[in-house]
Amino acid sequence: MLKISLDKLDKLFEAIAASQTLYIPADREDGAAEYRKYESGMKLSNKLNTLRSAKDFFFPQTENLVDFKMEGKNIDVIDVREESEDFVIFGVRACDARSFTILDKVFLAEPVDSYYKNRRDHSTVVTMACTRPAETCFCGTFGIDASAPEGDAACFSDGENLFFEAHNEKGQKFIDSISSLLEEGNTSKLDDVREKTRDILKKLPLANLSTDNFGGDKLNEYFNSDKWGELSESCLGCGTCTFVCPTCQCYDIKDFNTGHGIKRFRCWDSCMYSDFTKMAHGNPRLTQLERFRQRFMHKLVYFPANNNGEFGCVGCGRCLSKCPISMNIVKVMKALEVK
Amino acid sequence: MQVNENKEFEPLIVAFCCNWCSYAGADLSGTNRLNYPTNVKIIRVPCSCRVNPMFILRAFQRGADGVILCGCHPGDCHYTSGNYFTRRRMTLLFSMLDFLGIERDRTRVEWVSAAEGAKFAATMNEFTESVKKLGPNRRLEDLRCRKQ
Amino acid sequence: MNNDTLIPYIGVVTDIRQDTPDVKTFRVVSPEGGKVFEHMPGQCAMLSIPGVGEAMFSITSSPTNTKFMEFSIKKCGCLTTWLHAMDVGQQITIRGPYGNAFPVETELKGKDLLFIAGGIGLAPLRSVINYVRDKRANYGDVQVIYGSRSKDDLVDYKEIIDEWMTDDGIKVDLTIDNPQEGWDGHVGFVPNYVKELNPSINKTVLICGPPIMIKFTLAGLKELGFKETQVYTTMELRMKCGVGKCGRCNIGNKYVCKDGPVFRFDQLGELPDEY
Amino acid sequence: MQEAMINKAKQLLADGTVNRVIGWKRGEFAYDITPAVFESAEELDSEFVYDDFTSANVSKYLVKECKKEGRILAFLKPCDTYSFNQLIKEHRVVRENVYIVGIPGGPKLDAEKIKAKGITGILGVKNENYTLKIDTVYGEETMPFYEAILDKCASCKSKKHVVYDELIGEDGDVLDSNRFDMVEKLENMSAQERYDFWREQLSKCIRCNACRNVCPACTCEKCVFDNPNSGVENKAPADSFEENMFHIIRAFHVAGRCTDCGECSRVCPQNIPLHLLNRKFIKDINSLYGEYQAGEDTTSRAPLNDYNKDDCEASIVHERGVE
Repeated sequence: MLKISLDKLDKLFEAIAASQTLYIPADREDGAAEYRKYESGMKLSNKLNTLRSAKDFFFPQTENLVDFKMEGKNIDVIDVREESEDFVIFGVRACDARSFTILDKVFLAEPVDSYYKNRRDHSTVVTMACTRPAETCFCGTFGIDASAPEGDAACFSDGENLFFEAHNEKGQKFIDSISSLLEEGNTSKLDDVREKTRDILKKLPLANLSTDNFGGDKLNEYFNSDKWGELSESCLGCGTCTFVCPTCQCYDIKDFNTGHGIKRFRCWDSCMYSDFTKMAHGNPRLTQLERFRQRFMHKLVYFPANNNGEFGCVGCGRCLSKCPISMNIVKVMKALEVK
Repeated sequence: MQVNENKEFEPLIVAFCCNWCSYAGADLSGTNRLNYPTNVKIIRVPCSCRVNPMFILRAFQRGADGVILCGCHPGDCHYTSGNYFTRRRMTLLFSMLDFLGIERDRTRVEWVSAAEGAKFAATMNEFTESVKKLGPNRRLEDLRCRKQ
Repeated sequence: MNNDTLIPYIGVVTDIRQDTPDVKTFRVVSPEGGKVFEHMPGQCAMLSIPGVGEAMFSITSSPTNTKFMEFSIKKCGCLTTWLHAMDVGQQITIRGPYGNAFPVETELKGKDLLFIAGGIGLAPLRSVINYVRDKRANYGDVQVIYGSRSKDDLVDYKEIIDEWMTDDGIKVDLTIDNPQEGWDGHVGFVPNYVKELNPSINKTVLICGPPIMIKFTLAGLKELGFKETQVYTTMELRMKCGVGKCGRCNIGNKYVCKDGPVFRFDQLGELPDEY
Repeated sequence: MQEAMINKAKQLLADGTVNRVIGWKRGEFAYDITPAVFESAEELDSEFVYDDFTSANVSKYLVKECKKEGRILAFLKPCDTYSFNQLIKEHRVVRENVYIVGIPGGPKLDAEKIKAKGITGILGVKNENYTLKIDTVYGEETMPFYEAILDKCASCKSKKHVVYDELIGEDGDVLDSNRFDMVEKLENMSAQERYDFWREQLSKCIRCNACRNVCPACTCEKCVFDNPNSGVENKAPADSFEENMFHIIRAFHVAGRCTDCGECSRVCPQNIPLHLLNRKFIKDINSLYGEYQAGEDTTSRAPLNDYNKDDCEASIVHERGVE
């Protein structure tokens, strides 16, 4: 396998950044990691994952869809779309990499969302295998191997070297573009590291969480479960879980009057919010119970029902550590499960 | 048309004026033919106390470079005590804006009675000058609203 | 870049008709003339005034109308109030068509049809009724039962009297909720009237109206011996994108904007009761 | 302590004083504790927990809970009692429907602080003489207790319960806290430095509304930011202005009512020190209008609902501090 020594990472980043925009997970002042545009001297974070998910690259929190100019009775529609620049996202974890395939199923389904596709087409996703998973990780539940992530290309660290593997043409092109920095390396130590990681993954507290009893076929049974009241009781109705989630993709479309035109923008929305389904004549989800139920039913039942059994969760664990009152999908699954 | 890059910066000033004193004061300065800058856009409110902190922020969002709030002198409020509440509220708001690093000279409260046309004009002249020195509001503006 | 469904077209409002005190029908054409896009009966379009709002409305005119589209809109929210206040010549933005349609070319073909509508519920059905009238040979008996609060609240009253009622192959039964001067027709609620008329149970039913009317009418139809597989309705929930992506108009795993708005009652029965 | 609380709860349930208990429920890990309502002794025995991680302030839940049938038992820490008292003052809770047992407070632990040390795979956390013994899948780790406490506990203002029906343990005192230190530090920076500081902090905001929804003082039925007719409704920070606007107004709306419970900063998923905005208001109120502690009593007028004829003019802001 081709490899680069970890102490030459700077050179690698410089080389990538010379030809296209590069984003890497970097530590910010408060200690949390976030994706940042690479600039000389920036260090790769050694945190397990970024605080915000990587979905921002393809589905940003707000984006301008279209502009309007209003004059008298006339309306001008101004298409504001621009071809995205090419960019590389480096160091994506296995869970986030899988979230892209889930988002693809929504945004690339007919009719294709051109805003999303534009950015997706211009991106190269370089993933990084995990070596120190946390207690909140449960990607294995959804069939994800944290030691062998997807993505256009993947890299693996054995503590001294970073090994590269291409998964498709785009990934191969990426590796070719940096091949002058790479050399053939021995993977025996890497194999040990991966073996160890797999052992740890098996020992994690959520390793035995299973989706066997979830899916589209028990729709009404789960919907009518009497557990929802108790589970949603403490929910604050904030949008933390939805906004840190790599697969939550619901959005709102709003207009902003700038005083000299109208900007129509799309922004993340949360099914936890009271106005999510509110209409002029009423609201089918009046209490937090229904809103809370919607989120988990969507991930565990509706999504698999519409997508050949694929779940709408990747087990990244962000909602587990970020929910203000620690109510999360794992607790819901455990409380709800019908054998 | 050629745009003169060096043209002097003309700030947009929003003045919230209470109906009973300050608006009448502004009126008086007009009837007395006193000059105050055209940069000042007056918004009449029933009482200075009507001004919600959000109004001040919205004015900045929509392109104001300075916001001034005028009301009756303390003790003279048409509604007895409205301006006393205004005073506390605006003190705290301005202090918070200052805390967030927004130039403190962009905001002001001034008491102007219906008889003080001259004071109104002088206040506006002076306030406009001081905002002019600060330059355009960049720290509390909404980029989407900026005129191209 | 290809067209994106979220970027709307412009439509020009060329005619506004006051149908009832709170319903107006708007005629929309493209700025170059002609229809903005083609559609099938039952499909919807997103209409918007930028800066005011955007909402989904069913297309009231029949696809067989080649010149323009019509929308019958009841004044009830922010956008609709604005639409009601505008004048002819106003441009609006329009995108679509969205959703499925009544299966006029498949399951409904050759069938006896019974349309039941209440109030503004006639809007989506009018598209089908006129489609059926224009392709009369393809369908069996056609009956329309339509009720409203009062005579003044009957949408498209003029068209009903002048065109539908004078048509040979279509039977129209009207009812209003309370007696009213100048009304010698039937008085009473739609569900009861349907039972009174006792339609033949061979008919396929298309129903639209306020939820409470649909609920009682369906119960009445079942009493008469109709099966859920014979009854179609059209749904409405809050929508933003129109293409099943924004995630809010779902009933169970079905999106009203994409998998609906037309549902058969047996399909609806399988979904959770959240609408 | 946990056992004494469970026993107390069982006793009050048994003698009919209350029919429900609001407390905290054990989670999957050592630290993910959820507020919950318990209705039976069995539930209490199996799930009730009170330990170093039970930091969530349950007083806001009582707004809804006190309107239900019967009386509810609430275990309130000293800081929570201030929030509850403020809610009584604002007529948001029915005092008679809540039976309050005051319990000693923190300091409580912050799992994020432990994780920030690079400790991961946490299976259990034990406090042994103020050293945390942390059992992880990667072996045992230790860290000093006081390095892992919540920021809000590090600047605790009071150990005194201001409202209760009975106490478990001794009541404490109002503390001489250092809670305004950071505010002061910021005040002494230049305007440009302050601006840069807040831009960096507020630009992290994802507008999840957790700070607003958890706040015991934010109890409006409909928030102005959720109201499409308010003209300022916004769901996502589309511009830096909207970030500023939301946080200024959020803090302003609770100015004079905020008890400084610190929940806003605790729940912020982006670790924005939101309490500093609230504390700035508290500090200003204290220095300009006299010492005032929201929630301390249920009768005094809130500073923004009150005035003195000789209050300072707003120009004081322009005259003091660092430009």
